[in-house]
Amino acid sequence: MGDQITKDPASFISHLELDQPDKTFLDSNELIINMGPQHPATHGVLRVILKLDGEKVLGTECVIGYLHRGVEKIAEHRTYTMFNPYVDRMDYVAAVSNGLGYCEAVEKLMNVQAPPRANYIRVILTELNRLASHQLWLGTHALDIGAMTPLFYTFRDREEILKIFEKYCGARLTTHAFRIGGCLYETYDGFEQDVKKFIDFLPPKIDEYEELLTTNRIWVERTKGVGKITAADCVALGVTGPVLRASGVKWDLRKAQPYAAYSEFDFDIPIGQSGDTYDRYLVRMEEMRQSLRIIRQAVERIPEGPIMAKVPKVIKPAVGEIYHSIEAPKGELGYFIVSDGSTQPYRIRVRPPSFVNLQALDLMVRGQLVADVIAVIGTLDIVLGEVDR
Amino acid sequence: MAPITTLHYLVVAAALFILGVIGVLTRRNVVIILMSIELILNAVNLNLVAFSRMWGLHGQVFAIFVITDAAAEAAVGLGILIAFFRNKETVNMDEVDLLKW
Amino acid sequence: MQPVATTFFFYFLSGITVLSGILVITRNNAVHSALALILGLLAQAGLYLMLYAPFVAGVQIILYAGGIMVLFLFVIMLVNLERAQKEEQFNKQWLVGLLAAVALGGLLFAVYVKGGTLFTEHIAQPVENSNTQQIGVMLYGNYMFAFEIASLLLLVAIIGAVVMAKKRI
Amino acid sequence: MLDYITSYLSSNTTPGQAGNVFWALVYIMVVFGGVSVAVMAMNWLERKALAHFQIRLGPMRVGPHGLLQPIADAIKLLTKEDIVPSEADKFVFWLAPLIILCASFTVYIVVPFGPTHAITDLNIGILFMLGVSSLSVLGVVMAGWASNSHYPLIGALRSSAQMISYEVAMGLAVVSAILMTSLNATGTGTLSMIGIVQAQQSQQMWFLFKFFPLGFIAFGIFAIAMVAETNRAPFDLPEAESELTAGFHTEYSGLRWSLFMLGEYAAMIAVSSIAVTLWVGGWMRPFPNWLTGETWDLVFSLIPGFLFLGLAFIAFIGVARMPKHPYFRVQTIGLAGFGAVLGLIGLVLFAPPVRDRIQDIFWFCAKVAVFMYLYIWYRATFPRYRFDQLMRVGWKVLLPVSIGVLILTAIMGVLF
Amino acid sequence: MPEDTKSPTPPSGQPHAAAPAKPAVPATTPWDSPTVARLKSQYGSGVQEAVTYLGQNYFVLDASVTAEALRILRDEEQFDYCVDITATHNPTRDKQFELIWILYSFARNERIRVKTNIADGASFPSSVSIWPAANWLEREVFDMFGIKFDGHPDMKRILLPEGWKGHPLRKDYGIIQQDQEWVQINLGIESGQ
Repeated sequence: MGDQITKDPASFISHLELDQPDKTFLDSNELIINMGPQHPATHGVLRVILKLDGEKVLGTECVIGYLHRGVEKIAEHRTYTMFNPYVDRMDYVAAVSNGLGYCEAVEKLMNVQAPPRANYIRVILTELNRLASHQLWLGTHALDIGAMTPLFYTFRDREEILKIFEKYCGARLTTHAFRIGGCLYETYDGFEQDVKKFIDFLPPKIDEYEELLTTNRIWVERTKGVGKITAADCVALGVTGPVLRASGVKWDLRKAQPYAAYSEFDFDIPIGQSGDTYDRYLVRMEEMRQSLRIIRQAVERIPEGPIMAKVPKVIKPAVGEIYHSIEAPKGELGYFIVSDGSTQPYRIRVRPPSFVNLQALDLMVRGQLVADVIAVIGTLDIVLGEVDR
Repeated sequence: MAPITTLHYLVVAAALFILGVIGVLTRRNVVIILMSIELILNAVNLNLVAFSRMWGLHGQVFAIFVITDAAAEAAVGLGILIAFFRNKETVNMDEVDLLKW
Repeated sequence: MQPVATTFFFYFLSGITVLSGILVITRNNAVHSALALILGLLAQAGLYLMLYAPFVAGVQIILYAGGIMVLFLFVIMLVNLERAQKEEQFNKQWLVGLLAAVALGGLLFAVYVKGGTLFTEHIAQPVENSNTQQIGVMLYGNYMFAFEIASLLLLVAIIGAVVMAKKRI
Repeated sequence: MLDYITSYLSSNTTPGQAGNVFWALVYIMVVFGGVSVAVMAMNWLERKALAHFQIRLGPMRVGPHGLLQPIADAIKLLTKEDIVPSEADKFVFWLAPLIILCASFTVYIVVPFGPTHAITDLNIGILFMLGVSSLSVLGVVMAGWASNSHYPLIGALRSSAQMISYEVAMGLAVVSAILMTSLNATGTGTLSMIGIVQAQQSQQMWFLFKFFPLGFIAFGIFAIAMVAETNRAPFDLPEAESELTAGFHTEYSGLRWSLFMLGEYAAMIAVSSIAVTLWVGGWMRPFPNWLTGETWDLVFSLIPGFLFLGLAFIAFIGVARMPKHPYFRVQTIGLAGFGAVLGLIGLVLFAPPVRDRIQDIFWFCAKVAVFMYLYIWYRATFPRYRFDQLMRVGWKVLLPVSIGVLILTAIMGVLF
Repeated sequence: MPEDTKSPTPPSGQPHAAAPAKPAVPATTPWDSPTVARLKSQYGSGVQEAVTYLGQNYFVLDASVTAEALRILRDEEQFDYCVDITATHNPTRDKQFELIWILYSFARNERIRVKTNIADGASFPSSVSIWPAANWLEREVFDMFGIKFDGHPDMKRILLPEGWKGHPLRKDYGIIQQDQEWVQINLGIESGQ
């Protein structure tokens, strides 16, 4: 932490020399393989060019942008309100987090604050969304490593979360749950019961996932020591989220710079020691439990009151700029908004956690085996919609 | 048809042997030369087993030893081939004309 | 076991053996050669069965077809031979080689013709039912020393192959 | 001619040994037909069992409870477009699935479903089985090479390396079982599959429990190695979906692909039957020496019939629980028919002559079925090994342990 | 810039219940801290601005001193985490592009922004050697704005395909504009729209 980067900066990048002619296995020992963009384990349209020595990875290069939709350009041509649904389409498995970050950034720029009840609803939904995202991650990650069954278990339980979302705002995936200034919808009748029921429902299920994996010899062998990254390298590469925490850095924006109502809750930040895939797995599993803790506190203490701050019909922030970031399930999700005083943002920059975390892939897999690339892509928990925006 | 005697088997073995010899002498590809050597060894085996029908099991025991040798020969031969290919990027016998890499 | 249709099977299997031998030495593509050789080996295992040598047949299948030939195929795939395929397949002394082979063949033929009586009718009692046991007894009895030497040879071959094929030792 | 056919029935041996071509052909057809049906049933059962492991229902649409799904699959695969990559080596590409299929079906020649219920009893039975099943490596290598594509090639290299590695440990485990067959008065063992079971019979013990825990360890090694041999989870690296898309058969489609699958399942059943023959007493019924006497014989001989009746009962429960809606009428009738067939089979199995003949086959198949279930269970539970770990397990764990077990078995055999 | 109308209201001090109908327009206030003092003493007029806006601090530095100042910020002020590098395009200005570094210090739990203005076509020293994280971020800036970074190990497009013409986040690039030629050649269709 805070220590200097002792490594040569060039060591963070591998040069593949792709223009060399493709040779056989033996004469050069090098084989270039294209993993993706259509590949079952790259979680979307990620293309990884792998340079292999037999099964050993000499270097990788990510080719991204297959899902680039120009969200930042679109933002410049939409009003602040109109842009809100677009952010859901970036990290589509954690749409609520995206919306929260955006709404809070604009609120900050306008210097308004959402009322406390809205903040509690936001926390509940965002943490539910974090659970959903981690569950999806666990299922697909385990599937990549060959364990089929957890996928179905996590999808079964994720369904309960999506049901709550659906009841709350009508959408399951791209929820568009929040509005600038608070929430549009009051909680439906029985929302609190549903959430409470869910909090009691999930812990045994998390134990069930852990039962299948945590002490499974093959799982441990496949993940322990794989894709190690040190805290210093994480910081140097800007990696955040569970990946950073698994390397031993106790840093979570919910604690470091609390937003919404997070300062009012009591929860722990799980950290790992070795920064390998197994630690990241444990950290995320513990994070799920901590999320449940937050939700429990929030739902028990949810205050009455308005859910919408007084914001003008036409949102027209003053000239200026703001950077606001939240702890999305994948890491630090930041919005940098420049306003020129008109109804449309002058520039919106999204700082996507997946995009920055994906940079670490090369460092994490170099010297490991092909099968580990799969494990590491899974453990980085990237969503290509967010990487490419 | 006439009953099959040992001689019949010997003729087959001889044919295999000659095919193997032709392969070894005329092919350039080291892999195919090695395979031709296997053909020769098989011809020998066939002879041994055919004779063992006449004179007891010693021939079969010998055939097993020959198979063992064939395995050893193939392993070392292919090892040499790989080392050679790595250095010279060819598998042609007549380019193996230097006693060094 | 009563042999069935011995003559037919002999000609059938030996035909396959010889034909696949011809394919082995004439194919351009080494993989095809190897496949032809495998076919020949399997046919030969059939011939062994007809000669009341089931154990040798089994060893032939498990070692030759299942072991050695897989090694061959492995190596062929490793040393990508596409370039070699387009080159001249036979070397310059093919005529000499052919002559030598014809001479050899003539010699063998002569021996067989002359010695036809030598090989005919002495068929020891086929001992198929206890064939394996007897071979085992012989291997560990009469041929104990040879057996140990063979195992040593295999050990040397393993080490040799590893040393040869390893990039950096 | 009729004499030729009936003479076999009075002989007490396999048709191969009796040299009876007619009955040999009948047996071949019955066994291969049975294996094909078993493969189809296995396909359905795997999908259903796996689905229930994973809180799904599995196939439900084609026939009652998806019973006709394998047939629908077969029709789909047969009518699918058969794609051959343009750069592929056509002949080898065509040959590879056939080799795998032939290799995995040929081994059934020596599988002993009963003391006389085998196509033939080769003197080298177990050697033959191992040898022929090792030939399927060739098919894998050829498929990978002929596809002329990177992923299949890597898959084929992985697979052949894996199969060759685990064959060694497997062979040594088998040898230690064969060693146990020689623990009799004459001191000569046997490689014949029937002989091995008979040895267990005469020693009054499954080899699984012989020299406890040596037999157990040897069996464990074989049980691990056989999963690796058949490229099933958790050793399914050659077909690692997430890494190599589908391994050596990536480029195959339609009929050829189905041949691979057929071969894979047939090989699974084949290696399971090796395990059953060597360690779990082959066709012997449970406790043949402990629970002896007429009564127990009768009880055990009634089990097959009751099993089928039980299955029929389950089917009828399913009928009763079918939605009462005209839409489901055909399915309900179909399931009832299926249950009726099962019940009929059960009743037939109660008939004394059938009962006595079918017993051995039933116990053999039941034991194999346990292994098949294990295969499915593994697949639902375990993640996939990595290649270096796989090799480490094969060479550094299984091989030394199997050699140790072999030596210890030999010592025990000499001592006791 | 009309940001001088009302007195600054710290966001935290504002009671949410009594939010005014029209939110108070905040203004920039000067930012004073040892960091600022250090940079000011080092570069003097190179530090054009050091202000706080809505509780967020930022520098505006002269382009000539920025690269060095970034290194100092990391080495001596513990800003070891480069959160983001981005840019904005202001066609009306003389120096059209504003480059923005968002930095964070784990030790101090503090976030700052460093901004500098450069002209169109000008390149800027890469900060990959300071924060390896800058690699893809700078590539994205290049991709979207066409600002080249000197000394970057792999300066090429990242989100858009190689060979695409134009940099989409420039203001003169229309929202439905595309590289017609590229689309026709590579996708084999007339238009991507």
